Amino acid sequence: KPAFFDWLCRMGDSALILGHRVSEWCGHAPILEEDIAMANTALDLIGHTQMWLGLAGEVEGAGRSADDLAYLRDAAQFRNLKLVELPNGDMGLTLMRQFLFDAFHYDLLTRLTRSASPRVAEIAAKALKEVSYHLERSSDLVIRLGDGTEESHARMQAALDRLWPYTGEMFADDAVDAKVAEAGIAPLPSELRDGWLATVQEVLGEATLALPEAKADVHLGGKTGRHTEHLGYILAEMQFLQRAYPGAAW
Amino acid sequence: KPAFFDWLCRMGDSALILGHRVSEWCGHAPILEEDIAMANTALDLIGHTQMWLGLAGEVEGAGRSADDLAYLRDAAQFRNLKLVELPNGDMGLTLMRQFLFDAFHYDLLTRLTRSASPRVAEIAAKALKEVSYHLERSSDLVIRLGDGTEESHARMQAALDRLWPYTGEMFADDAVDAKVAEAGIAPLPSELRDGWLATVQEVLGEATLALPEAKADVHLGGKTGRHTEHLGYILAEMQFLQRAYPGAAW
Amino acid sequence: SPEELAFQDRVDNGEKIEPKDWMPEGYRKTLVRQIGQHAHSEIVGQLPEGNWITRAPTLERKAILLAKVQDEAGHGLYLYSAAETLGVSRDELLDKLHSGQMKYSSIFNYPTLNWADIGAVGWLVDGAAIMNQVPLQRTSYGPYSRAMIRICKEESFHQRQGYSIMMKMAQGTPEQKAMAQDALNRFWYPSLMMFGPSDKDSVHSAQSMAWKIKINTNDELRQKFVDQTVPQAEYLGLTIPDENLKWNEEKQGYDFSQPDWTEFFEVLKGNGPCNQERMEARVKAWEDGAWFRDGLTAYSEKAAKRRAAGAVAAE
Amino acid sequence: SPEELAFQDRVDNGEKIEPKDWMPEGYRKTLVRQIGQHAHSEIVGQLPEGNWITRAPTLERKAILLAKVQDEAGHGLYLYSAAETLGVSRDELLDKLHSGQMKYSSIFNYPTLNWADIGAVGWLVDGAAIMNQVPLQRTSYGPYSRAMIRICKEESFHQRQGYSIMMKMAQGTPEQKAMAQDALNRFWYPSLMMFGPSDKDSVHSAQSMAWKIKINTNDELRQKFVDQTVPQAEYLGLTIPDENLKWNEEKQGYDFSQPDWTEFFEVLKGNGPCNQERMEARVKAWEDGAWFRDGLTAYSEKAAKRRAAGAVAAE
Repeated sequence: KPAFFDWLCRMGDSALILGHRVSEWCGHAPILEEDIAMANTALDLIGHTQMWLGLAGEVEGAGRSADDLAYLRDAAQFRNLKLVELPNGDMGLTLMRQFLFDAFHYDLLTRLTRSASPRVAEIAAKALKEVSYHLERSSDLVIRLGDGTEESHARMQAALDRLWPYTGEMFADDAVDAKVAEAGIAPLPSELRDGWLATVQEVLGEATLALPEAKADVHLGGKTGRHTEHLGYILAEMQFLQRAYPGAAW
Repeated sequence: KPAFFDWLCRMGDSALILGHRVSEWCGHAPILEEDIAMANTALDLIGHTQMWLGLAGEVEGAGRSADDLAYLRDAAQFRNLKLVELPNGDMGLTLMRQFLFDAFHYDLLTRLTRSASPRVAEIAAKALKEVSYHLERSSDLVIRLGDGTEESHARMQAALDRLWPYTGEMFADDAVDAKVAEAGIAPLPSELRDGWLATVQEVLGEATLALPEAKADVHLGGKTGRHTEHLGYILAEMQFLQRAYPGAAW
Repeated sequence: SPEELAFQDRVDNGEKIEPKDWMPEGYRKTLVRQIGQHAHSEIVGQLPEGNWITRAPTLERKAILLAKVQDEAGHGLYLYSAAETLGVSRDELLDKLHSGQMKYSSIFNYPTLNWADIGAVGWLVDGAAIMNQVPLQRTSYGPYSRAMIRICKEESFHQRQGYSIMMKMAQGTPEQKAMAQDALNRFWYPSLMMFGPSDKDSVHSAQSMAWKIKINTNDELRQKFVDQTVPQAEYLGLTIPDENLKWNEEKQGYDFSQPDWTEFFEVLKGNGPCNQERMEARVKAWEDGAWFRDGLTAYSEKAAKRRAAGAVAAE
Repeated sequence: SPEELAFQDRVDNGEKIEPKDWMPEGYRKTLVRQIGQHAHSEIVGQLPEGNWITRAPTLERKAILLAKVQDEAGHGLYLYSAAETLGVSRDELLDKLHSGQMKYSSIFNYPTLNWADIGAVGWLVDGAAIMNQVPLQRTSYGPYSRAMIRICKEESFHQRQGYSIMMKMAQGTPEQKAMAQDALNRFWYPSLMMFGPSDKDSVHSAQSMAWKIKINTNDELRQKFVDQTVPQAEYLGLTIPDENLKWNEEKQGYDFSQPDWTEFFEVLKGNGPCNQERMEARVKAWEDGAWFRDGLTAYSEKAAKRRAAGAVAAE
């Protein structure tokens, strides 16, 4: 049960933090259609957060709501992947991060629709529809920008190289993953690596981008609460009102 | 007495928020000497904050410490000038803001050393030594960069033009100022304008920069708690620990 | 001219003017200005509200706010499309926005300083916008009228959400109530300004009304807005910052103070609290995004060539 | 060569070598590398601590931290000056830092994740640094030795401040204590790595020790550091994350686990948690500041010309 709780926080926190990052683009995107798409992606991810953290609170059984978990934990209690907390950089970095995550997220949710936990399966089924669109969109943009101008190609390749060492964490199994897998709730992350790599290779190929040769599993630790220096700033901003006005209803 | 408290918060909050902004440069300045100078300026300003807000807490008589005032008020309770909460921009903007404020700060503190309040006079005398150095340094850099390359000149002029509409707030009298002036505690801000303008004109002249023709008193309100959108972000970051761990000792 | 007379007849009969129909140059120009400015307002309007997305106090409020900002961008799309039917591209309009030749609603030059401001923007700003926009559903230009119909539907939803935030704040802790009152204090007069100066000071109004580009006078709409809003404020237990506000039995409406029109013109001239920051944000987004737009264009040109080559090869 | 023998004699007799004295090329090169790396460490070292300046929990802690970061930049200045006496300019050294040819201490590639980390950096990282630096006050090269004397004085002050933060945290609320323990857990082994790999694996050590550029072996210093730190941790009520840690009566010191040297070499190779971000921050500061440095240079050239013209006119 503590493992299940932890795992649900991983799901919810990655959605929450990526949603936060994506939402930072609202009103600042390079084109109106992207303003809309970014807001929409963030909105979906916040919706997933509500479901995952809501269930996490139930599983924990300590009376914490999704909001309590989102707004009243400090960085060391967050379980999101480091990948999703990285600063947005330019639109290329943001889209590449989205694509690398979407490809993983899509496969994971697909597997989760067959989870032994009906609640998990239900959430996954709801989220999958949206994430399937996320992946379609981010793949498409990675391809078009990778195979666009020299500059857009260079930016996308730089983004890929920059993010690559963070991708390994998505597939790194630990004790929590093992327990949840044993219970049939979720696949072992490592089982998703090959499928993910195939998707990524296909899209990168079409995008005329080169698969980095660097190690992918350099930046681990987010799933156990050892984050980058960025997460603290995200939380300070995100949690301000709940922290400054404890107990208020909004 | 409430006016005195308010006025002390204005002094303390401007020092605190400018100190915060300046401290953001630590480790990111264009040259090692500037890393040192920026940290030093921030340090001085935080020192002033401790003195002003400490006295404010005493005057208020509600048992609030300088830390309570700094860390547990929200934006609408802050009384700093809008000028000091603006984002740093490039080093040119940061230095120009510093110069425009220093020139005012120096004259104000000089007058305050003759305050009817011995406590105010004492704090002013301590702060004045440091601020006299701040003004020397910022004037010098404004001159050198204004009369440097074409690019540095253009950046300094742009910084001046951008900041000018925020300078009027330093000299805008209101009821609080009037009461504090009546009590002989501080001069009316408006009395400082001519001296300030003379200093500014002299330095800008030597810097080969043009005095803006735009209005100076466009962005008022900081002194009564109507700030820019930036202050909320500053406070969310600055106050995080105190807000997240209420009552803890550090 | 006979064309003008025929055109005016159609307008008078309540017929919709469609893109391919003949229209007076002044009509076209006025529409482009009005629709363009409205579109720009939707885009710039993302900024003050977007300012609180990352700090929304609950996940649900965050989701609602995201959805709202997304809607606004969507409204921008409809409106730019409507403007395009008049022969002016979105990029041309954006260029004019960025160079300062075209305006956006001055209300967005006011900052959002606390969470209740998000409520106040929905309640007051969207409320005033709806008041302006509802009659425009009957405007004479077809594409504009249809865009306004879609937009009004969503806006009234936004207004209710804004009011719901205000309700929570006004019924909340003393701090929350203070924020709500502060938000009302700051947004009241700027909202009244959204209807524009009194019609007697407005040169273009008469012609626009004849063309049914404008349906009601500014003063009519402002009065209607005040009459609708005062009871809502009372229900919230908040005080409208106007000592002269009182019910006038005779006119069956409220008497109220005019906003400070000097401030209005100052903001128009660029001296509002956030004019510079709003434009900086938009221009930066545009300039930083140049490589992105160029990349997409280059790709679609390549793709078109590949398709053409494929077609040739297939022959 | 006879010069080398004479040089070694002077070193052996404890004489200081000064900039204008003859010295072996290897000695000069090793010193430049060592002093330069140390200077770079001070500069990069501003970043992990600077990360908490804006979030320091009290005004006093903020002031202390600012003063500390300022001191570090100052140490950078002393050390670049010491390196300059060996004929290499600060800009050359910085170029090598930015291009990755020169390193800085790997400890700064670890992130500061909670406020207790600022305590741990002072206590452990400065503690380890002092352990390394105290003997270097007796190093053979005069300018380096004198720089180290000034630096050590300030560093020991920093270490006490760091310990004082740890004390507050360890004696604070359960959350604070957890942060303190977490900080110790994360910084313990990286601090042990600061002394470098075991001397038996180090090629350069023997020569450096003969030249008195290095005074103690890495293992000696590491042992000393552990022996000093364990009782301090006990006093704080914190647990050092090492199951094998225990007092060895015979050697009158602690037995302890070696850090993971694979990790050490990975971080050296650039795969530490923050290598990329640290370098990005420094390179960005440098590049963004080019106009600033150019401006100052241009001004001083103009000023020099004006002075020269004035001097000519005065003749």
